[in-house]
Amino acid sequence: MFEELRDLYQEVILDHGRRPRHGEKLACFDAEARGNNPLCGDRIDLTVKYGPQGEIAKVGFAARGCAISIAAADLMAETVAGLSVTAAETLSRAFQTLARTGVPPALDPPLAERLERLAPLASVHEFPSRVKCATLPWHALHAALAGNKEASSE
Amino acid sequence: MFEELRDLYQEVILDHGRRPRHGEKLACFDAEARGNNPLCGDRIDLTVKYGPQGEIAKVGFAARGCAISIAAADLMAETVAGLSVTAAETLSRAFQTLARTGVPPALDPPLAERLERLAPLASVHEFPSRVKCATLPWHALHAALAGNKEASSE
Amino acid sequence: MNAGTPSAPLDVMRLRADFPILAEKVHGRDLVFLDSAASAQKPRAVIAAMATAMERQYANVHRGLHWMSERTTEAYEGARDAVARLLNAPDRHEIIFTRNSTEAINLVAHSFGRGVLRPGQAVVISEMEHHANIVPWQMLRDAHGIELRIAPITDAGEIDMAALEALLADRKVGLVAITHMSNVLGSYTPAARLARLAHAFGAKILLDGSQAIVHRRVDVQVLDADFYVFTGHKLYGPTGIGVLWARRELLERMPPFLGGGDMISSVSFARSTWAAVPHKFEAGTPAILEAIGLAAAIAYVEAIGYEAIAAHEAALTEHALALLAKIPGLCVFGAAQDRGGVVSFTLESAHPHDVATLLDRQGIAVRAGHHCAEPLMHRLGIESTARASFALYTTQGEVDALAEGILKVREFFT
Amino acid sequence: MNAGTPSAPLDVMRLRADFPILAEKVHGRDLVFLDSAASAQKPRAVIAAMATAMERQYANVHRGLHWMSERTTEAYEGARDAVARLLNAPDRHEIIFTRNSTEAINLVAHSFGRGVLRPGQAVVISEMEHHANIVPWQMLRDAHGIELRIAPITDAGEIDMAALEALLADRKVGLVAITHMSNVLGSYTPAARLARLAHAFGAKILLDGSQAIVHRRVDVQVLDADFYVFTGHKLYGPTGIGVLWARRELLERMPPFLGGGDMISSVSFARSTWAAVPHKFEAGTPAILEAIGLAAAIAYVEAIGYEAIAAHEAALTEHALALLAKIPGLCVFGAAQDRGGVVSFTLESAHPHDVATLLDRQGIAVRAGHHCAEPLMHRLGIESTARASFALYTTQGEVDALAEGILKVREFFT
Ligand SMILES: Cc1ncc(COP(=O)(O)O)c(C=O)c1O
Ligand SMILES: Cc1ncc(COP(=O)(O)O)c(C=O)c1O
Repeated sequence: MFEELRDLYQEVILDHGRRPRHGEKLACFDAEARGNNPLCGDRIDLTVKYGPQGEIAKVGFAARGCAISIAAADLMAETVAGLSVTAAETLSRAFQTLARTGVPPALDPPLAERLERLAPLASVHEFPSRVKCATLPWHALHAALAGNKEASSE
Repeated sequence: MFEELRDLYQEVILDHGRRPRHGEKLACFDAEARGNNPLCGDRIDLTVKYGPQGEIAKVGFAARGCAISIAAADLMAETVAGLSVTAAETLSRAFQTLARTGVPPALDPPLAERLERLAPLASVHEFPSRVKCATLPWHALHAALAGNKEASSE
Repeated sequence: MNAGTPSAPLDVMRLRADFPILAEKVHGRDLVFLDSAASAQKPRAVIAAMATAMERQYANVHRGLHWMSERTTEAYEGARDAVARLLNAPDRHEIIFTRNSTEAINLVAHSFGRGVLRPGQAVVISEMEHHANIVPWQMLRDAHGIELRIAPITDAGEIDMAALEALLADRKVGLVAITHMSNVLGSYTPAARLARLAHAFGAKILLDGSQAIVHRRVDVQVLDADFYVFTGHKLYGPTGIGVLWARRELLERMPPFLGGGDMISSVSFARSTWAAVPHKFEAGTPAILEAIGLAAAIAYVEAIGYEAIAAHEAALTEHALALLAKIPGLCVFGAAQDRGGVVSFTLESAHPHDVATLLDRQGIAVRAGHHCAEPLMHRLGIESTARASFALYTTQGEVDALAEGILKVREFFT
Repeated sequence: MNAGTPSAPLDVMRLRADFPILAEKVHGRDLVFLDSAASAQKPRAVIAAMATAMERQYANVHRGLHWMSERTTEAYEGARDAVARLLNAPDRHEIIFTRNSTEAINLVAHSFGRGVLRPGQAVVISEMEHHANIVPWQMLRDAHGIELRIAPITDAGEIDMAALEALLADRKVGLVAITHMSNVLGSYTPAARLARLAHAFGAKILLDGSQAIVHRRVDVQVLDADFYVFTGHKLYGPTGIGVLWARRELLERMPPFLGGGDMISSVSFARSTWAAVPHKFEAGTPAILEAIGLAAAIAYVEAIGYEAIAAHEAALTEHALALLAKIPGLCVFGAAQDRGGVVSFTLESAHPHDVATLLDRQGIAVRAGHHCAEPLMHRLGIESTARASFALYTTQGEVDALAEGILKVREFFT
């Protein structure tokens, strides 16, 4: 029945969706932003703690939303930890392309490897109305890194 | 070519349309009203002088509009002179039915005779967008008799 | 077009043949369209009415002295007559065509709200309104100093009448604006009682009939309403057309909303004067083709008969509630005494969006989200639901498919 | 759909076959439809696009997680892309769908006029505006203390540029709102020059393109406009849909116009926040089917090519002006250097309404009246005109029929 859906809901996604590892706001953080998908009501409150070099040390979030959006947020938190802000923004753009087209854009090895970890989300591109579920956390991250408080996935 | 149109534009209408007999505002009057057809811009300024018994002694108008509306105003001025206000209102309702349906409603002899003089306008009913041209003067008369200043043929 | 006698049960299979889209496949499966409360599918009669107008008889209305314009004006104004009859409006001039319910409510919020209500007065809405019946009043509040009061609902999803009465007690309320049927809970509100209550405290009443009129006959005189709004696309008609009905005396007191052609009596740069109702509120070229389509939709529904439609949908709803009650972890929202064919639910193991995506893969279209009713979601303590909604073309078999589909979703996520 | 290469002359007879209504008879005669400036007829491609959507692929947009809704959202948003390309808008989010030009201008008068302009500032319109571009500004003037200034036209029917400049001199003008083509005189206004002038004095410019975009390619970046509006039904599309284009930075500064679903980011009773543009300005269920129809109309026009259409219509207009000039007692209004296919005239011996009725009996549809431009009538010292207007499907033979028809009318009345 749901054979094709195994693409969208791969085990890793179901798992991160059910039990996110970073699904709590950081008690101590340097930047935060709220992401909002007005059309479906998804929301994410994201906190970022920078490390000594200004790199992203840690990301934590409180979110309401579907399995895809929770998993996407959790996988994002996992993959951006340790990246410089610039590298995180590059990864973010690459991921958005991946989510919209299903094709990973070319990246330098260390980032390419991180993008690989996000590959389980590639098949959202076949579900146009779900793309935003996967990209909302990244919009929120962008807002937090830029010092804004609000992001919207429209 | 215009055989059917001879119904609408009978000689008497073309004639009254070209040379209205009552096509001037009265210098001395008791009631007045303006009639307005906002959709096409026709306008009539109507003045009424009452006689000693309160009957309509005289009607005069200044109008801009098509042959039908000028002729209708002129024929109206002609036929209501001498009528009581009540009789004029009865005639007005009868004429409006005539204009909309082409059929003269039954009236008592003296009024029926006056309605007959308006018969050349009966065929406007075949031209839905022109019915208002013929009824606008009557709306203005009604407004003037009721002491209002404005009438609209919508 | 098919038609049953009003009291005979619907021959749903024959009616379905009137809706070409219902024969479509989705993801290789038969389409099971349970999202009619968002927008209904269109019968052939509506499609044909619009196409025929464009193919054979079309021109701009009202200002034309030629045959095509006269005929099109008749068709457009004939649609106004059809709506007046549908609502049993006492006067056809009380029917105003808008784009949708949303614009109709905004028109009232603007023209009645700013033109008739005075700062210091209040408007009451309920906790279960669609955003279309919330946001315009908030904007009025913020721009014009009108207080906004919220009538609570009970846990069953009904208007709390005692609480509403308390909100009216100081007689500051100028308007009660309440849905006639909730698009989330399916609850019908007691419209006639609401009107009596509002009137007893000197307030006018607006009923948002966007959902209600799809399923039941509405008589604005029996309800004793002051304003009634609905939207064409939910009533099997085209998009781009909605209706505001209001008592003529109110329309006459209200200043115009949009300015432009057709709504004026005369224009000079110094001053313009307004046309008589309804034209005063219909600026510019109206949705001519859409009015023609709406008239065809109304004729279609009337030929089938509201009684038969209501009976059919009541049976479907009962069946659906019974089936869903058996699914572990499934929670249905709303338990109003008087409810229509809209069923909102959540599933313990899966977010509503995931439910919707998995049902979609089975060909089953349901809606998921806050349904433009965020404050109601808040009241219910949730963020979103999945919602199945029924129409005159919905079958018992489709309801069965929904229940089976949900069971599969549950399995997938556990 | 037929298509010519952009530079080839139109094969009008083949194009006419795309418009089923042109084969109709009126009063037993071939329809000669010369009222396209009021509303154009629709090609099969538009009719089919709307019917096919209803028959095969339809649901409400934006909020659906199911196939039908996703596909319909793509089609609706695809129409936005088509409009953005048509206007060469730098950003698709700058395209807002409205009901018609009238609503688009009202939206600007409301959101820009009340939300951005400040009391004491002024708006300039011209003497030859349609009521749609007069009344909203009068309402703004009366409600919000914005001064309304009127730019005169010359006797030829062109904007008096020196006089306009004088009106701008005190730099109080926040917006110049002027037609891009007069619906009465056919004059094109020098849009790019107008924009430069407005900008030089710190004002924004709105162009009413209701007529202009039907006949010529419009590039908002080349014109350097700030707002551009048009209406679907004149561009061979359906009724019920219009377009506002505006620079994104302006849209972002403007408060919303109508409140409701789809235009919000979040709603609570205390406070709501708005969605990003364009959604902020599109409250409620949009005119989905009409957007789809408009996209088909745009594709149709683009396939033919504006260059070919403009050349064809220029030839028709020249021919018409030459023929009408020979009719004794006939007076044509407007003599702009740059004019399009709209010809207004009066006849000494007959009122325009009578002219229209008598032409109608010959199957010839023209409009008669003030054409929603009363102040212009006043400027011309008349009450009304008869107006013939040309479209891509108009033939030289139809123009000949018009001239002959007028001669017969003349005869009848003398
Ligand atoms: C120049 C001009 N502006 C505005 C309009 C109004 O268009 P609509 O009635 O579609 O809003 C028209 C057409 O009637 C027009 O010709
Ligand atoms: C109860 C209710 N009110 C208002 C609306 C708004 O209708 P529309 O979007 O057609 O304006 C809807 C539907 O979305 C509704 O269900």
